[in-house]
Amino acid sequence: MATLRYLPLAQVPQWLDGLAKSYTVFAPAREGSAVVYRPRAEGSMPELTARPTESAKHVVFPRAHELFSFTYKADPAVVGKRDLTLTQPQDPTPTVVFGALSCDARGFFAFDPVYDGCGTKGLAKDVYYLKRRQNTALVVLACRTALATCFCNWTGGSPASREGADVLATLVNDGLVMEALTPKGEELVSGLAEAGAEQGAAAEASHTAAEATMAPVPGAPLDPKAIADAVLARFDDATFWQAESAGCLACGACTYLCPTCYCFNITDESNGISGVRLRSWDTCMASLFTLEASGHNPRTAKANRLKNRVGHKFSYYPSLHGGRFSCCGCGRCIKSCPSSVDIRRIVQNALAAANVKE
Amino acid sequence: MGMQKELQAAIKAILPEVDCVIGWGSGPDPLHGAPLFMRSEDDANRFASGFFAVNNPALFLPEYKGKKVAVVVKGCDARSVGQLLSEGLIKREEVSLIGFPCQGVVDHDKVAAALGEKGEMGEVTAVLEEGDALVLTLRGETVRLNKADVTAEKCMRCQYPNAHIADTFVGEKREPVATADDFADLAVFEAMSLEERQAFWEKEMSRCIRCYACRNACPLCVCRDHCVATSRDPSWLTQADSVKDKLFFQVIHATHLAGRCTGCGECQRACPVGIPVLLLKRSLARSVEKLFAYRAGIDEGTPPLLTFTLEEPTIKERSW
Amino acid sequence: MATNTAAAPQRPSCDASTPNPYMPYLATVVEVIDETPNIKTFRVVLQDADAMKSFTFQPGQVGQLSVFGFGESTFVINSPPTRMDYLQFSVMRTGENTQALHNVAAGDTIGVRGPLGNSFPYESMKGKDIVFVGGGIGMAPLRTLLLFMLDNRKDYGKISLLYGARSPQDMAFSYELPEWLGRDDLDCVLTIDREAEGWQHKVGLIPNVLLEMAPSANNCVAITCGPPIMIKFTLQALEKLGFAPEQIVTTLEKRMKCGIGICGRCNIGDKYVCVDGPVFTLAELKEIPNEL
Amino acid sequence: MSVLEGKELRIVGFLCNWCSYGGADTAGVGRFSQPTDLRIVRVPCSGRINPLFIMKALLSGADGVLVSGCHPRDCHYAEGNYYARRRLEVLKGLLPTLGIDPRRFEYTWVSASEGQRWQHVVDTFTQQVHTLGPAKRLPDAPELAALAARLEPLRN
Amino acid sequence: MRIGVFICHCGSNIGGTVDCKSVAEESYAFPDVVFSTDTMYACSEPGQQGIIDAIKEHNLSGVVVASCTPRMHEPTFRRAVERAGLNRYMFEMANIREHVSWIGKNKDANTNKAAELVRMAVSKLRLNRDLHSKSFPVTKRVLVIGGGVAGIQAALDCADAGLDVVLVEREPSIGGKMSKLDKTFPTVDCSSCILGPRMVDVAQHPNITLYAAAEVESVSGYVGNFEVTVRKKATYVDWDKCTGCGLCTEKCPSKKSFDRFNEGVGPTTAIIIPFPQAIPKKASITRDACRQFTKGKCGVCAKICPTGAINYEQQDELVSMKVGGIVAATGYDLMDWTVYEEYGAGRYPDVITSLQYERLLSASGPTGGHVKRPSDGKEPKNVVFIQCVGSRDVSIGRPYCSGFCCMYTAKQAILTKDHIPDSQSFVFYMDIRSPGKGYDEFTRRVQEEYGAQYIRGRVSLIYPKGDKLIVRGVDTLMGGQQVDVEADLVVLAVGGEATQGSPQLAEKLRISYDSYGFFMEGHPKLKPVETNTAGVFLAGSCQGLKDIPSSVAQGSAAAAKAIGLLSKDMLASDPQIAQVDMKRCVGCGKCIQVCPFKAIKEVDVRGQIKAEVIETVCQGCGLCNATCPQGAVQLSHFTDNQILAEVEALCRF
Repeated sequence: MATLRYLPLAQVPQWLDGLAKSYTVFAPAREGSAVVYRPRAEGSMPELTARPTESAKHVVFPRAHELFSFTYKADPAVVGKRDLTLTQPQDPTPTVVFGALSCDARGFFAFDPVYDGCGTKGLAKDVYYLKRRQNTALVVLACRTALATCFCNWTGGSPASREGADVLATLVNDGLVMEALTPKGEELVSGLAEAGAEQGAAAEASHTAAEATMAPVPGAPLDPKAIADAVLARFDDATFWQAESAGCLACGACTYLCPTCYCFNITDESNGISGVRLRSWDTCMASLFTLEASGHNPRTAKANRLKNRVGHKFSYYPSLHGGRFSCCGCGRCIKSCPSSVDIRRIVQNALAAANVKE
Repeated sequence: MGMQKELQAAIKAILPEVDCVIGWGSGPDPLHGAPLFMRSEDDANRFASGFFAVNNPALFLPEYKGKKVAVVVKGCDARSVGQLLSEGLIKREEVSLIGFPCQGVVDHDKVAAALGEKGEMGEVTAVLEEGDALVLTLRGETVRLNKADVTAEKCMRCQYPNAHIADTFVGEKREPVATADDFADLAVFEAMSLEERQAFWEKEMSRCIRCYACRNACPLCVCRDHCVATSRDPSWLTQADSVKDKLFFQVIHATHLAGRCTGCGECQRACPVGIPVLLLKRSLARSVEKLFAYRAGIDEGTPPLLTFTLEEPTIKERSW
Repeated sequence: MATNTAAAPQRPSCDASTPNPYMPYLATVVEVIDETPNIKTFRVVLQDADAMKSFTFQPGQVGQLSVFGFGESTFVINSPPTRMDYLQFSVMRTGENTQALHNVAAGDTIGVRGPLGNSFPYESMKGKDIVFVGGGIGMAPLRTLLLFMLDNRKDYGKISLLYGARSPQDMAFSYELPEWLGRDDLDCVLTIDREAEGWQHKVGLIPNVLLEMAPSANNCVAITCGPPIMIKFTLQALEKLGFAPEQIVTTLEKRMKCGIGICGRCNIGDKYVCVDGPVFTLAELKEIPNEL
Repeated sequence: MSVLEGKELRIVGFLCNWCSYGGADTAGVGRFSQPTDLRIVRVPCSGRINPLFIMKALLSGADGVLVSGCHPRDCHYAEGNYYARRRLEVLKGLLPTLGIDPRRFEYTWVSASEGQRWQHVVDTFTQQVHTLGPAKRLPDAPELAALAARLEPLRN
Repeated sequence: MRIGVFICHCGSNIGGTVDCKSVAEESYAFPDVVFSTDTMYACSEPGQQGIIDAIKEHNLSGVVVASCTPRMHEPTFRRAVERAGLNRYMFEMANIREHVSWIGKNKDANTNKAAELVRMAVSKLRLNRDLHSKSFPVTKRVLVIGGGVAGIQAALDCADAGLDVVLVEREPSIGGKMSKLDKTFPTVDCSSCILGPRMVDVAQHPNITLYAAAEVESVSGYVGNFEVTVRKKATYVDWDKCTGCGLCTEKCPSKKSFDRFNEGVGPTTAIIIPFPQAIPKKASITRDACRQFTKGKCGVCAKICPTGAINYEQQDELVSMKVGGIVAATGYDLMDWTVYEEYGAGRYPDVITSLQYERLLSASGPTGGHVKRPSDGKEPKNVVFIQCVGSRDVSIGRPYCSGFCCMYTAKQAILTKDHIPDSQSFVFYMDIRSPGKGYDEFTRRVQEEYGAQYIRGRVSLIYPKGDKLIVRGVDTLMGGQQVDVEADLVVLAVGGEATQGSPQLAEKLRISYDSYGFFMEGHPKLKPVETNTAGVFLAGSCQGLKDIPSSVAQGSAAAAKAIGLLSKDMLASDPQIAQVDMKRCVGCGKCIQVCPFKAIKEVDVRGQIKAEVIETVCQGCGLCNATCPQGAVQLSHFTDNQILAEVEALCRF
């Protein structure tokens, strides 16, 4: 295990100000009733009590960003000739997310294979994502408790999981115990004082305590394959999906707050002479997502769309990517759903339905 | 608890006549209710009215066009139903309303704020209603909250706690807490200068994630899947992550609701990042009430912006 | 539990040499052909001569066409890889992007991304009889394979084409039809839905005419493309004629954005039409969830 | 900036074809000189004017928006201006809530014969907007803002 | 898209205050613009040819012309691009004359503004698409409103051309103001002798249906197919039975009724035939004057009528019809001169209007053509004419010249001399306006041959002195010297005004009217009888005051327009109409609710309610478009995207 370091809370702003010299630093900030990841204002103390409403994915996968820009320029020498130039945006700057949750860090694992050419399938690599991904360091703040909506343990996570983090920070009394997990993480925390053994133990104790507040996985051990099969088995069960989606508003809150939802839209925004091709978040809960030019839509009803969302996370994605769910169990989709649609319950109901049939 | 039982009885009574009864059940934690679609007695037994029955079930009615459904309505929900009816978006004969005297509902943001350092809402493991107080259990301790402190704003100015249209009314009608809407919330906002207001929206809208929960939670949004927010023909908005577009969408939503919004506040409640989007609609509602003496959902007849009169005595046009 | 607690995967990365799949080639529209009142054909040449020279694709693959400022949409490359003077795309006007394309004139610059997707399994069709059944704009993907096979005529057995449209005016590629009708190595049948003045060919719905033609299913592959309702009844007709699901090939339409399997909208279950399709045999389609 | 920097402000007009656009023409024919700030978008009827066009202009950087249609009772399409009157009045009420000075938006009625009145309207409104000065513009998305910057050298 | 931009100098009209060349240069950088140039007169033949050549040479798919108002030459240029093979809607105009060069003083600002208007037009054009008209059948019937000389002419011309004509007249007889005149200038021929036969032609023409004592109640529909409802007012006489024998008018005991036809010069009966040559020659009862109605008993006329035509129970009747075109020829009224305190405000019986004087001069008038002054029936010797009463007077809101007063005053002075050879006429005038054929000669003749004394100056006061009236004025040609004329009779040349009810009718016809109530022509020069509402034409003084020859000419002109319109069996609809995107329509019905033309209906598309536009009924106002929250209804050529593009072109740069 790497050397543990200790950062008194009072010195957090100062430390982050230091990082900001070499990195763009994002940190949770309270705004209204929400906590969101913002480029951190100098000298400010990040919000460490309430867990962020949104995930940190937009740091690596912005809500909208430029794929390239285009400019027409009329050639005064040749009547009617217009030159068109395409320009790619500049590479992203090195970035640190301070105070990501462990589920946020694990969420990127759902992106990675898809944006990296699907491994052996050798598909195209998404350079925009990959550049940001490799440029972003994650300082994960270990959760001290689980919320009623948390279910990271279903997906192999835990409140203080080290997966995907560069640094694991644990709040202990009046400071943070920092554990570098990668060379990049080590670089971030190397300047900090070493933690005492007591502080290390306290951190460990905090992890254990947090684990204890986590609701056990129902019917453990969880069988991902069985879940994938059970969800797929419901594919033609319209009644099931209608019932599950009855209260759903078909808004995009769940997908946009989700650390693993990676779907996007591409649109051109232009003033005629010049413009940008934008990639922006899109949600499979929207009808327009699959509306074909002919007017045909394979997923007109919200039931079909919710089916795809759950199906993708727990069946299709796992079948393509080594059985791993496209879900990190952060529970934000449940916590922030205006209708309290609970994805856990849908999965369990699918399992139950499968058990009844067999 | 009496009310709960009585409502359940009313629901069970109507179940055989309808495709389903829309009401409320429990949510993922003790502080959250959720819409409940009841088709059986078992379902009805899971019905839960009260302080956490926040969702507006009128939202779902247009989906059930052509089927007969019953819906349990708070006073504000009934206004939405009334407006849907007056616009012909649902048919009276297809909807049966079960009303009751609403005592107000929770505002989760207020609960979260009241808990503060004591913990997050998701840590609450039990909730007890004791008269005017809520007793919450979290992190092994109990926290008492004054219900009045965590009640939704709309309930504090509610003039119509008893569903004004109801086929069945359960319980005794209660006195409304207010006799008129003084738009005090707007007055607070309007204490700011124009510049401050613009800066306010700039800041608030900057955290909008464009999930459109506000729109989809609105019972009167008629466009549903065909909203101009993402359409390209017409193309009102860019998809860029810009405050301008986000604010413009709120303006679009509000203008589409001008003279139609009943102020149920679901847009604002649905916003996952807590943007006070109801304000714009409240401002329009005030104008409409002032200009056309029209209160959406209560007053019958064509919504004021879909009709006109030859003379408009209340419109003071600019004299050039 | 095993897969979900496996050691965390490595973080992926890329470098300056990784190609950017979202950057289109710039292409000059060299010719615009008005096919029907709502279909135009665009012949384009990549502006980078080397790129044009090295551009290779298989019949059935698609490209993304951009009118910069309006957007991108997917169309099959309907010229065959055996004729590389230009790349040809036929566009039916249905929405704002296609309207923008319809406003494109010869000499204009557009963007082309591709080739994308899979292709017709023409290798496995060698030595077999081929029946093409195309309806309306659905003729476009068939054209590329048809011309490819005609350019490699000896590799295939009897080739038949049934091409239908609503009316003579709605028939795209009308300028090529005389040649196709005149070939003795191609059995070409044209049909329209309703009687029209001066129409010398068949009148009737495609599935009915197909049953009338009654091609033998023996050692034969049927390739069909067209509007959903036509496909539905054509598939029934083919099954009636004894074609097994493995012998029937079709292409799917889906809303696409990235075209490279990432953006997430064109899936049917775990298949992504943009990378696993658009060409599927009926046998393959029967394996995936029913969400067309 | 396309408007003459420092001299003009950006004022967008939406005029119905039958009355007010004609009135503006009449003003032109009469050589009734006016400030040059206003740019007129011609629409068939004031009823065609979605109040959101005005919002779009104001949020996109217009310093003022002027709408003019046929006088009530004179609408070429009988009723369009009656609807417009209600909708525009309601919109005006919303502007302060958005932090926009309502004086940046006016609507009025000018007939095809009222060239002089049109001159007066344009004079008055332009002056009114100038008194308010340039409107504070909401920030564009970074991508689009960068784009605008790149466009700068193209203009000369 | 390949756009060509043409900046017109319009001679120096634009070129004088806009740097057209630099606008053209700047336009070249606008989106999709591949060609731009400046041109001296874009609308001229070579100008149009230049556009056509450029379209062909540069393979243009759209054209922007920056020149005058599109209300002027848009059709011209649309035809030009059409000749070059483009769809006529692939064209946009930027108005840099009326909206720029003519109103802006600063050349830099003008040039900049012109370029912006071009950019706006280009931005819109990029979203234009080909539009195609649909054709629909027309109703070959014309409604003529007003049976004065203009309306009569229009009705006869249309009827002679084979069209059905419905002529609606408010009064019980056609004839209008001309039928009240004794003689006409400058020929001094008998008014009723020339008008009378034309009125008879109307009555006898097989293609003309005449509704006298009737008014237009409502008009709906659109060019080619208007739906018109006419209110036939109750006359309490069954005109099918009335033979016009006049017995009733002789026996009517109520003889104190106001004589409208004779301008109140003497009373008349409660049941009347307005004048001997009335068409139709039918009796009608003035309800307010009739004892049967006021006292509840009388019934004399009913008793005496040989055909039993009297019907006291008669009600107004509504008649509906379809017409393809409408000619409005509603004429004028004299203004209410009693606002002039200095002329006695109506207190002096011997101060009369010119029209009353016509009736005194007329052989068929109440005095049988003997000029007798109202106060005592004496023949006047000194007659004073005062011109410009209610004309050219800003102080009472009538700054316009009525146009015909100078001439009829001269005529009346001549007639005075003819009737009363020893009389002397005095004419107070401001200017003599006589620019017609033979007109100026006429005004000279009245002075030189008939000895009328013309005094250039205004009258400041009329006051009675014994049985005379003293007319006090100034003679400006004599250095502003005060002139007092002793008059036996004063005739006021009262100016005209838009006839009562003009604005109301204009609203029904959906046409514009000016601040005086005169109807607005489509263009003051080029469309003098058209209106901005297709299918509605104007004739006579309703459009602006004019004399008989001009009214007749306009009557014929309006008829020619109507005949031209209805010469086709089918009309092409304007394709700039609303269209519903069925894929996006949610069937909420809000568009149906607001459409002023009932041009949108609900349809069932595979079980879903959708809105559908009835193409021939839609007038293209776009109200539905502005109402539809999701923009599923779009007004072709003025779509949301097009207008947004214009806004963006103005704001986003």
